[in-house]
Amino acid sequence: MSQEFEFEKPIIELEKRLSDLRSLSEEGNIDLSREISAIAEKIEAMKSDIFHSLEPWQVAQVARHLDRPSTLDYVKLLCGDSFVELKGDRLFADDPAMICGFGRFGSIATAIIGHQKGHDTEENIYRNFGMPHPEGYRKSRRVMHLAEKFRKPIIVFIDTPGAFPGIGAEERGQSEAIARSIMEMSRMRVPILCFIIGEGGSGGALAVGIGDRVYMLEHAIYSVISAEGCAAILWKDGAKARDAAAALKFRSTDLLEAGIIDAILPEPLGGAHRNAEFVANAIGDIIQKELPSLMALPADLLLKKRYEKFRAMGKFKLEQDSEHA
Amino acid sequence: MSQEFEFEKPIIELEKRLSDLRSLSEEGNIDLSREISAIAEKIEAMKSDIFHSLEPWQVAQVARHLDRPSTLDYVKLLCGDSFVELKGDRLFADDPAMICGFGRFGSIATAIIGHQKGHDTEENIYRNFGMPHPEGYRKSRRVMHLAEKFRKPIIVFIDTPGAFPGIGAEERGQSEAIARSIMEMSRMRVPILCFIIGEGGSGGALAVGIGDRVYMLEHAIYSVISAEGCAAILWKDGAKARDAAAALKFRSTDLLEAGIIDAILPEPLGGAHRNAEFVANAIGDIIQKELPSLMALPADLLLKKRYEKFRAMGKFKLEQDSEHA
Amino acid sequence: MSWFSRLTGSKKPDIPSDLWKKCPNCGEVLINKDLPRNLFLCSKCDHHLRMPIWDRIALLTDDNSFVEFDSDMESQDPLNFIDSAAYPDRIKKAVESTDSFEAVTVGEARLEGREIMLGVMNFDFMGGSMGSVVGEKLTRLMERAIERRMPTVIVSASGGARMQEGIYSLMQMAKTSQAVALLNEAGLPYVSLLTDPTTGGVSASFAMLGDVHIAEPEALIGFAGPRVIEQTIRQKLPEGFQRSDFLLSHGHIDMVIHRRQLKPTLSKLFSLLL
Amino acid sequence: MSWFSRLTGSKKPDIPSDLWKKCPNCGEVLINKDLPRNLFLCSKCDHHLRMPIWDRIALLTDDNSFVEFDSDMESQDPLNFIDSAAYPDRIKKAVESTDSFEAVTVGEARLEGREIMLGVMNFDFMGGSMGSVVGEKLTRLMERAIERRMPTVIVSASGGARMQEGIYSLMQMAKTSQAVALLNEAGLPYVSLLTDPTTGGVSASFAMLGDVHIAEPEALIGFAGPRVIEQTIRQKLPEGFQRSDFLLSHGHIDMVIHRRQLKPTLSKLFSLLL
Ligand SMILES: [Zn+2]
Ligand SMILES: [Zn+2]
Repeated sequence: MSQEFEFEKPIIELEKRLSDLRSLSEEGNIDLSREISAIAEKIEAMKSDIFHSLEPWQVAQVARHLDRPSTLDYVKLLCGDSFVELKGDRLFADDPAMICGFGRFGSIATAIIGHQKGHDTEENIYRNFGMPHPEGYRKSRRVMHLAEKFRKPIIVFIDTPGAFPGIGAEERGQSEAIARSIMEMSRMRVPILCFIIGEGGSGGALAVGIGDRVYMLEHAIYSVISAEGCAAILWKDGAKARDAAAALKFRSTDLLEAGIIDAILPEPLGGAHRNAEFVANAIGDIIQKELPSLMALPADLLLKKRYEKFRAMGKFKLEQDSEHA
Repeated sequence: MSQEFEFEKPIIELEKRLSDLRSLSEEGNIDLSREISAIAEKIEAMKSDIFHSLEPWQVAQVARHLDRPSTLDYVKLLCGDSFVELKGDRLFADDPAMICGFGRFGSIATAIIGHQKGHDTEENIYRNFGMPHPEGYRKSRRVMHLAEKFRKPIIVFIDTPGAFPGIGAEERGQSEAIARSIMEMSRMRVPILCFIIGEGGSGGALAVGIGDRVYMLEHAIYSVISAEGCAAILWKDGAKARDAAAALKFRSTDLLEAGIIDAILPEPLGGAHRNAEFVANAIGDIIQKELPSLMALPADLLLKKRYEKFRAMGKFKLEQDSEHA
Repeated sequence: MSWFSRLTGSKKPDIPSDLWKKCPNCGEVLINKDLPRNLFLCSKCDHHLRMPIWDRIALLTDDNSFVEFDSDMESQDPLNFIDSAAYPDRIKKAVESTDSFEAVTVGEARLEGREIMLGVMNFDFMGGSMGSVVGEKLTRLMERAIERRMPTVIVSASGGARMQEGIYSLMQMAKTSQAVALLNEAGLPYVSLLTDPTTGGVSASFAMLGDVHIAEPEALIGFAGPRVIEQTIRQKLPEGFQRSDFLLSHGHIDMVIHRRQLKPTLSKLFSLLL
Repeated sequence: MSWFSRLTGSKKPDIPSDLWKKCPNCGEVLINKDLPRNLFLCSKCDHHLRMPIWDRIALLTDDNSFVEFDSDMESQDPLNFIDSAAYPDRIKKAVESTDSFEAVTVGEARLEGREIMLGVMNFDFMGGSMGSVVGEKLTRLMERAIERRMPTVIVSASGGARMQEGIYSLMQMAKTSQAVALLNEAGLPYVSLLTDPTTGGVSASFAMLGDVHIAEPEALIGFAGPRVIEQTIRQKLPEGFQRSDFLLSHGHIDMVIHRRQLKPTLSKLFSLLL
């Protein structure tokens, strides 16, 4: 593992002991199977304890884990060789922080859109840590229109710290790129399934997040601002990120309760990176299960339902009645 | 006049003599009215001779005259204060070589698109000599879509040496910008009238030239390549521009005969810059006369006719029959 | 992305007394009671100071023609959010100091005789941040515009999303942007008037989706706040960065218009587009 | 804009003998008779040499599946155009040296079993310049694709417009581009395959309007020819300017694909889009 969490240290220590025992058993030809299985059990129990009681700040760490499966990892696992990547916004540049293309999930061909992070520093520099420039959102918009033209559903993988804040991004209209992506996505006449697989960072995530269904991995997060950013602003102390993380309620369970997402996809103990196939299978199952009924809907009805879904989000009250949702 | 043509010199000399005589007559309080009217008549006769027998290369000079009325000159004369300029492609930049907006021609509000040249060097540098970058064509495309949204006709003024050939223009997809402009213009569900008022330079002119009606000022030109460019390539001698000009058949009379334009708007003797109001009135009359019937057509029929108009352009033959037009 | 970063990132005028404030551009001392008459323009340098919403409404509409909608809509505290203060207390304070229930005021009005739908954001109310109420009021405004086939004008002034409402706040970007799509399909004009400052989730949703974008001079308009950008790229930002003229030359707005010309410009525009 | 400037602006290989030519990239001596078998790839550096149209058709289609349309369509000389030679004589020479009547060959074929409409431009025919015949044949091809609901592939190789046909040549940009609009409305896939060189009026019309843009490695693709740009801006052009990878990084093409991978890539694409 390339990255260790503080809260995982007890597990990792035990895993190291387990591995030592195994070597010893093999090299010395000693039967340590009892000890080995005892430790293995202990590890599983500890994992279960730890990962079933992660606090929000720890979930954010898991969501950002360098080894966490990325869009391309899932695309490879689910679409295999059928994926064809399409590049470029036809205007200014290709943005490697956003992956677009077409691929096949089982028998269903779809457009695929997703933020792309790297698994190491070099890759992350190339992918700009998954933070798109305007051209990323303009590329995905173009490919979504292709999907609409060819009446193919759209599968979106969301995994970004946010849209990139930089001089070029502002010059080329980061705001407009995000806003138009949201607006046009809300009117795409084909079904859209979104999967928040890691970090759902603010407007840069929402820009491709207008789905007929929005799913979230168990340890993914989806937030209006990063815990660090929120802490710096409201607590005036970046070190209070842990408090901010708790306050922002950005975990999958919070969002399911809030009616923002449609379902949570469970992760293997220890996080998606411990077993990417397990998660990919869950995603594939959802796609196979949900797409056919959405594809059967008349486009006008699909759009009406999509509009109503996002129309209903928000909490306010009116003097005359007590409360609205 | 800021610019004199070789072929205009005899006229200009006579005009100078006329002006001298008038001064003399006023200052000396002498009656020179007979001499004055004789010269005035001679000037008119000479203008008529010269301007009714301009050769193509000379027409190109008139079409490019620095004082020749530009898009904004006609917009001011025809729309007065009603014109509202809209800027920006919402992507990368505003392009001052392309003017866009909405204005009122008499009682009819329309979108207005036009290449914009300057009348002096400073203005020309600002306007890039009327040569748009991709952002110019993306701005006009945006404003045409606004016209479509609001069901307003589109008036286009064409006056460009061509789309700009430069590094930035290539980086940002000059080809795509022109191609998409042509394609989307061909499907705008509102009437489009194009007026070639000066230089109709190649793809950079055609990019906004897909009109239901295309009109051309008498001394305007519309060509696949500049005479200079053609001479340099085919004659391998830029000085043969005069020969190339004749060969390219880019005058209004040639294009009317070829069925490329719908009508020629006569210019005052000496060219449009001698009396911009005269030309503006002719343009205004056409707009008032042609738009109402086009606006009455169902959009599908309008598009069908527009398609057929450009579909029919070209000359080829098939073995089996003798000739196609 | 957040309203607060903008608050701290913006030029702060010297502490104003009750009677006067200094022009943030030229330092001229401006008497508070003269400001409304001067449309909150600096009498010396013409700098466009932030304009209170009722003065803004008076500027853009015919006398007494404004009828407010949803004035009683109030925020909830769906996250039970507490930082140094509890969210309900912050709202209470904002309500008291601004005399508004929320960061946007919406209604119908006449503009040189023409009926329009008008929304005006209030930067003084928690930095004009967009929570559920702002999103809901603007969405209702646009839906009413469609029902009644009227043009819409929205005056933005916002630091972005309202963090205290968490994900609900983010979703207001979706709600308002998709409402603009319906305006487009209905063929109705929507003019976005961008005032100082318009950033974050507001600029990245309805504010950048107008048929026509008009900015006041020198307004700060952008996605990320200048401070966030400086921290990210670790370099000084160029002069004029994210100000109105910068956006104009980069193609994101149609025109920069002096406050005195706003009403006639809007009127002229609607007479052409309707 | 014009096909000829490209001819003179491009890398010229040394004068080829009948038996061999030098790779324009690495200088390797390549035996002419081996080239078809090698798909006109340099055996040393894999450089993609220009490919004759019948080899190209064979590369992209199933054996003997190509049926040509409009093969008898010929140019006229509507302008009676004469420069150093008369236009009809230039055409005659081109017909003789290329064994084609014009700069594009169009027809239907199968690609891994799937029926497609295919157009292939011929740079050897007057620089692949687009006159009335090229425009008409491609337009008919797309109209047939709509009638028969089949995907379209067009392989571009052109210096641009055919000057000798004057304004008629320019109008082929309109004719072909509006035909692409009909393909879009019919929901039919159109893949533009850009080969060396594609510039001028061809790149500024149908070639840049594909649903998917595929380029061969190192192809020159642009609006203006490099020489025209250099003369206009009076500076040297950067290395790789207007070559495939430049277009890829600037967002104008979807992929740069080795010649050997073209057919499977097209097949895969159509299986996803149809
Ligand atoms: Zn001042
Ligand atoms: Zn080689």
